[in-house]
Amino acid sequence: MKTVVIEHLARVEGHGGITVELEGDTVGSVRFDVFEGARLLEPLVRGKRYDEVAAILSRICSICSVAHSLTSLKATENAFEVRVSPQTELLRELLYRGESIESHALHLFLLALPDYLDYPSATALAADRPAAVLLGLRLKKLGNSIQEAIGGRAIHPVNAVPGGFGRAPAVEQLIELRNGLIEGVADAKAAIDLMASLPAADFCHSDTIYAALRANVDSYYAGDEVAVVSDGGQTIVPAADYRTLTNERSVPHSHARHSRFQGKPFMVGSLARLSVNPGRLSGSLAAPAARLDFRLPAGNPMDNNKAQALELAGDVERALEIIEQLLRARIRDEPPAPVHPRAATGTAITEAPRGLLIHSYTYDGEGRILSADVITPTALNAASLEAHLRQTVEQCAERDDAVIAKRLQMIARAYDPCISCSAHLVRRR
Amino acid sequence: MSKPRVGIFGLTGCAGDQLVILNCEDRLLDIVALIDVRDFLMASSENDAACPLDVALVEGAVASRRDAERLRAIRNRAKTLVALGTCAVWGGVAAMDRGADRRKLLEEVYGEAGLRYDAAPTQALHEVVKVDLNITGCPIEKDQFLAAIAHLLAGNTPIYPAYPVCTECRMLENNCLLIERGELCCGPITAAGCNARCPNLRIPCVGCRGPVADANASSLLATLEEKGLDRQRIAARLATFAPEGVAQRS
Amino acid sequence: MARIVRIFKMVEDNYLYTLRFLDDRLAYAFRHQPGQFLMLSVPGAGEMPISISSSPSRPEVLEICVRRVGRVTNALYRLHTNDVVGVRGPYGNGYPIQEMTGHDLLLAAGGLGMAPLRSLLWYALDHRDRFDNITLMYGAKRPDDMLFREELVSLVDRTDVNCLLTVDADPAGTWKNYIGLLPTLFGHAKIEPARTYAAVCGPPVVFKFILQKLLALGFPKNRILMSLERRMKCGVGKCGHCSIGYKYTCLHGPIFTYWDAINLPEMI
Amino acid sequence: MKILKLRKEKLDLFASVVQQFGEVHAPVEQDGKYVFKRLRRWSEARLEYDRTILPPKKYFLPPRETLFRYRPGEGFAPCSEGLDQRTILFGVHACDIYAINILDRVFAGKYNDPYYQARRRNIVIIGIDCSPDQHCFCRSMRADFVDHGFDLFFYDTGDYYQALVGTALGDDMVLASGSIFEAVDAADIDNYKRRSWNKRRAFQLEVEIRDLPEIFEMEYQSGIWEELGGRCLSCGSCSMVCPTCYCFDVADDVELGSLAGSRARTWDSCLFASHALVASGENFRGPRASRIKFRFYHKQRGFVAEYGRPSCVGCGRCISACPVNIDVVQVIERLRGVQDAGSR
Ligand SMILES: Cc1cc2nc3c(=O)[nH]c(=O)nc-3n(C[C@H](O)[C@H](O)[C@H](O)COP(=O)(O)OP(=O)(O)OC[C@H]3O[C@@H](n4cnc5c(N)ncnc54)[C@H](O)[C@@H]3O)c2cc1C
Ligand code: SF4
Ligand code: SF4
Ligand code: SF4
Repeated sequence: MKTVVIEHLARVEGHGGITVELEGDTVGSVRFDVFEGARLLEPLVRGKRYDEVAAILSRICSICSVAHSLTSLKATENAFEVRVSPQTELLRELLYRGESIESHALHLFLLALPDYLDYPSATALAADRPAAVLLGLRLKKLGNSIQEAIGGRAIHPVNAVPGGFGRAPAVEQLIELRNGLIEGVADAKAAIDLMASLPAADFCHSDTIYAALRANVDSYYAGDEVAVVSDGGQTIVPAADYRTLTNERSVPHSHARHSRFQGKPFMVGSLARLSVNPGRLSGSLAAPAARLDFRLPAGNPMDNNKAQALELAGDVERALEIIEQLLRARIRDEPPAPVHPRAATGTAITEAPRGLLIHSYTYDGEGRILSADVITPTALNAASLEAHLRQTVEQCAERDDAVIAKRLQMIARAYDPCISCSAHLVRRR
Repeated sequence: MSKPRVGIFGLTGCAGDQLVILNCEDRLLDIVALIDVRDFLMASSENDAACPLDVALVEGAVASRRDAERLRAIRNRAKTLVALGTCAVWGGVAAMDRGADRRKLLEEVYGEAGLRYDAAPTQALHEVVKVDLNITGCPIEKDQFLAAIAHLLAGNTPIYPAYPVCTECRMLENNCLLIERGELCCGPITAAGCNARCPNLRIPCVGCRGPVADANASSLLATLEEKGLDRQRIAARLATFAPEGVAQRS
Repeated sequence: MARIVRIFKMVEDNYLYTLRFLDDRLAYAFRHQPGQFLMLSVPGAGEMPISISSSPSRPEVLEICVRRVGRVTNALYRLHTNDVVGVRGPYGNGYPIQEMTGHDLLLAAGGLGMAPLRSLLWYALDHRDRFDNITLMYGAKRPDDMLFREELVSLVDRTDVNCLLTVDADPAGTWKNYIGLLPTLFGHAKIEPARTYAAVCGPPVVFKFILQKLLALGFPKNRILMSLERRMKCGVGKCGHCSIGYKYTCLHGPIFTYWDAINLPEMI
Repeated sequence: MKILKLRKEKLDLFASVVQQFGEVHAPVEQDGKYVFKRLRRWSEARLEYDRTILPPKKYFLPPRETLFRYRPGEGFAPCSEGLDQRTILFGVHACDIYAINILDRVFAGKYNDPYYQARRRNIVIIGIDCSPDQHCFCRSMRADFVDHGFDLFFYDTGDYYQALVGTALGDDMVLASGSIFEAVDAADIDNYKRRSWNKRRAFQLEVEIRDLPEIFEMEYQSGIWEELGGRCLSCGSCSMVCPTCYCFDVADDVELGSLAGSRARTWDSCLFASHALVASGENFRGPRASRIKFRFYHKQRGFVAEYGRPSCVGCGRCISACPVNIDVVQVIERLRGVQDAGSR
């Protein structure tokens, strides 16, 4: 028996590794290990007041800190039945789009692109293909500029609070963002072209179950229902029943817990979102999708990269729309909606860049947290990732360690795992 | 002069400070042209995990035996070790409630499997190894990071403001949230350098940068208490990001 | 701007720099008094006050003696001859030479305190006829820590100056002068307080012990001249850092009398 | 001095004339407080304000300003950006003008500060009358009236503003506005006197500053300093908002990968632990108590020796900006041993 070990997975956020045991041609165990230290933020947040929770739990992860903040705020607002203004909704979605643009650009250009072109890093790639890297950096910066203007900071937003925002962005700031986004449209198009020019990565096929929020409005950063789709059809899970979806269990090799739906692993993220909402591909994304030769149902997890590129283009477009809308509606500096704490439970599910993110809190009458439950996309993906890693090895004709290792890493990266996220979960008793 | 060899590492944290480095979009390629990045797992798959380093930038806190071992190994390789971000400098949010029984919490979170995990009470880097330079912030401020790199390349130790967030807040001419709205603002004891991001948006400072060297936490606590805020709540708030640091300074 | 024309290591971490202005006109125009200082910049690192160690009686050279302690001093240390630094000044009041003329002089320094006093010392020796008895007392930790050692040891045999050098300890056993703390040198000098001006400089302990001694001897308070050190950012009485009570070290000092010290709280 | 009057309704007209002379800045409301700000339109100006959060000093000595840039081989080049910008401060109170006059002296003298002086030459000051609130004690500090340091000053005499023309430029503004200014007559003078008398009685706070320097000396060891030191947060707020606190720090920045860079100065405060700290580790004002004592001592006593008057003008800003309610008037009263003398 031999093992293929990827000791410390590079170009991902957080600490994880992959171990595969091979017995001749049969694949033994395949493990995605997470050895990110356990920060235990959920139990530590117990006793904190409702207005402190988002700032603490956004620290679960930097790349999806906006998603964590906003999901946290929504969970709290759901518990206290706070109704935020339409302007707040728009600003929040804009903030989400900013994060998504930044995150997808970071993943596609700095983390994944080097794989396709056989470079160890984006900076090494920059020596030969500066234009490609600069394109990615520009898009990434565009996303950050939105997060800075709306969230007050590119990482761990400070401006979003229960009920709304500390201060609305000034009209001049929005105009500046708009100008940036107008340039971003061309860049996003160039990103699609670049993706279309990459060598195909096709070494793992399977029927995958996808789970994502069902978008009934333009905004799909938040919703009430999760749809789980497979070739066998669609199941709808209401937000409050999120446990039937996650059904988590701890596994000894990992600090991440694994989720299964009706006993089967499922995938969340860009690819899942498009699979659940194929309608998104019919509008302005139809042409880019054709350029990328992107078709549903996707049987190849590597297609998640293509899906991200499509979303990137869609996000830039949608962000522009939102800004126009805010400007037309004459954005005002409005105070956050009033919050009246009470003893209650609130759950919120949103689409973080990497997929479904769930925060669920129970508060006491004074607005202090009694228990917090956070379920992150990387944790939801863990079982699916392991399954795809196994299939990758199984479907690999060459029994060459280097080839296997490279493919395994590409699959793992295509999931865009955010390992520090995955380690911070709490099981509610 | 040969380029300084640099390693960028993350222990347990949110990777936000490494992300700040990647967020220096306009300067990223300039930086990598000036330094020789040998070890940066988050951005490269070709790393030299053993070479001696002129500068090691380490983010995150020490939350496991594995972290502690890695940190010691980094220390042995590096001439200058820089703690990057509040977690590295102060322990960060995960250092709250150090007294709590970790095993119990682990079991609660991960079930029985949790008891086998490698987990230890969260510590700041300086509690484990000698740290040469601290760049605080949750996350660090991009401008400060760039200035620090520029100064280090020029051979100087970077300088940081030795005053609290209030000073910056006043320079920006904000209304004071603590005085005028009686809010629990940590500005008076929190190290400046963020340009009062939160109060500038009418949001009380949560102290994410850790205490200023000269913090008078006990006086702030007393003042807030006079304003009718609950003592326990104030103490917990002040100690969210740098629990031990604030305790030492009150 | 001035060029570093010579760097001489005096003792570990203490270097003597000889500077020359890039602009000749500036070089001619620069005239200082013993006890004055200049503001020296190392671009990129910052600016700092440094006493002028050379005497105005030797205008060919402009010398400063710098100890490596922090940002700017370390940046200076990394420079080489021919490198350029920024210089402004001279600033400060300097010693009241006119008033001191015709009197005895007692120069008492500890450690780095010799840096400003050296200017006065050579000024007095170069204008020997203007002063009566001149006594120098200088103490260092060890012989290897003594600034301007060769130069000062060569004064020991001169008859026109009573040069008393002491070290706290002499581990190598080669020191031929006194061993003991600075105040013990008073036992070897004949000082007549009534006709003497005392110039004192050194770390706070030096001030403490020398002042006690001088007062016990009956020195008039306004003839005890102290050269003080304070944090300085501008050198011209604006930035506020060097203020002591209502005086600015950079404008009204760095030379203060003991009478000033009584009036200005927290001076010593 | 040329003294004229302007019908109150005509102030708007005058403001439109003034705009032709430069960028107009005036107090603007911000969540119930006031700040000097560039006006987008004249109607934003709030001339009946209590006090701005920051005093006008921010225009003359900005919180942060680049002094020099340098490049290797080229040396230092003074930074002159914005120094010649003509700004009009409309609606400055007497105490703030008094404070600027004090800063003028600090930044002049043997070593003139070219940055400050250039701004001072280019910034126009139009003063306005005010009425004291519970924190104002400018009258006690002899700063409730200024006789110079402004281009124009408007006193409220009922239906009119009585305008003192302080400079030739002020006179140009008057002339440029055609005939809207009128000559004053005996009745106007009487009105002014009445206003003056009434204002005097409007002060709620009073402190006695004669022999204050002596009292400071006598109370140098007073226990009050320890007590204040225990309370002070060293947050620097009082120094930032004070119209006559001018301490600054200077630091160099370098550009990435080169020795080119710049030197900037930033507001500083004597309440920071680093203020009197030197490289040897010696801190001449280490304990917080000695720092807060120094602030009061320097303003109320040190300045008297140096400039013949305290540097405090009694604007009351530090009182309203201190998170722990350290109140200069109370401190002075306690040093004096007077009970309740402040409130009459
Ligand atoms: C009148 C006067 C004469 C002096 N003469 C000499 C001399 O001849 N030789 C010598 O070696 N040193 C002298 N010093 C002390 C010297 O100025 C400091 O050692 C030097 O400023 C330290 O700067 P740094 O940047 O290396 O240290 P850091 O600690 O990094 O200081 C940073 C900044 O703080 C300020 N600062 C720190 N320490 C002092 C200090 N002691 N005095 C004033 N400002 C300080 C400076 O503005 C400096 O730029 C003198 C000081 C004064 C006031
Ligand atoms: S709002 Fe907060 S940071 Fe700002 S001055 Fe007030 S206490 Fe200080
Ligand atoms: S104001 Fe406070 S909480 Fe906000 S960024 Fe600064 S230190 Fe952090
Ligand atoms: S000390 Fe206080 S009252 Fe006096 S001028 Fe300064 S801010 Fe105003």
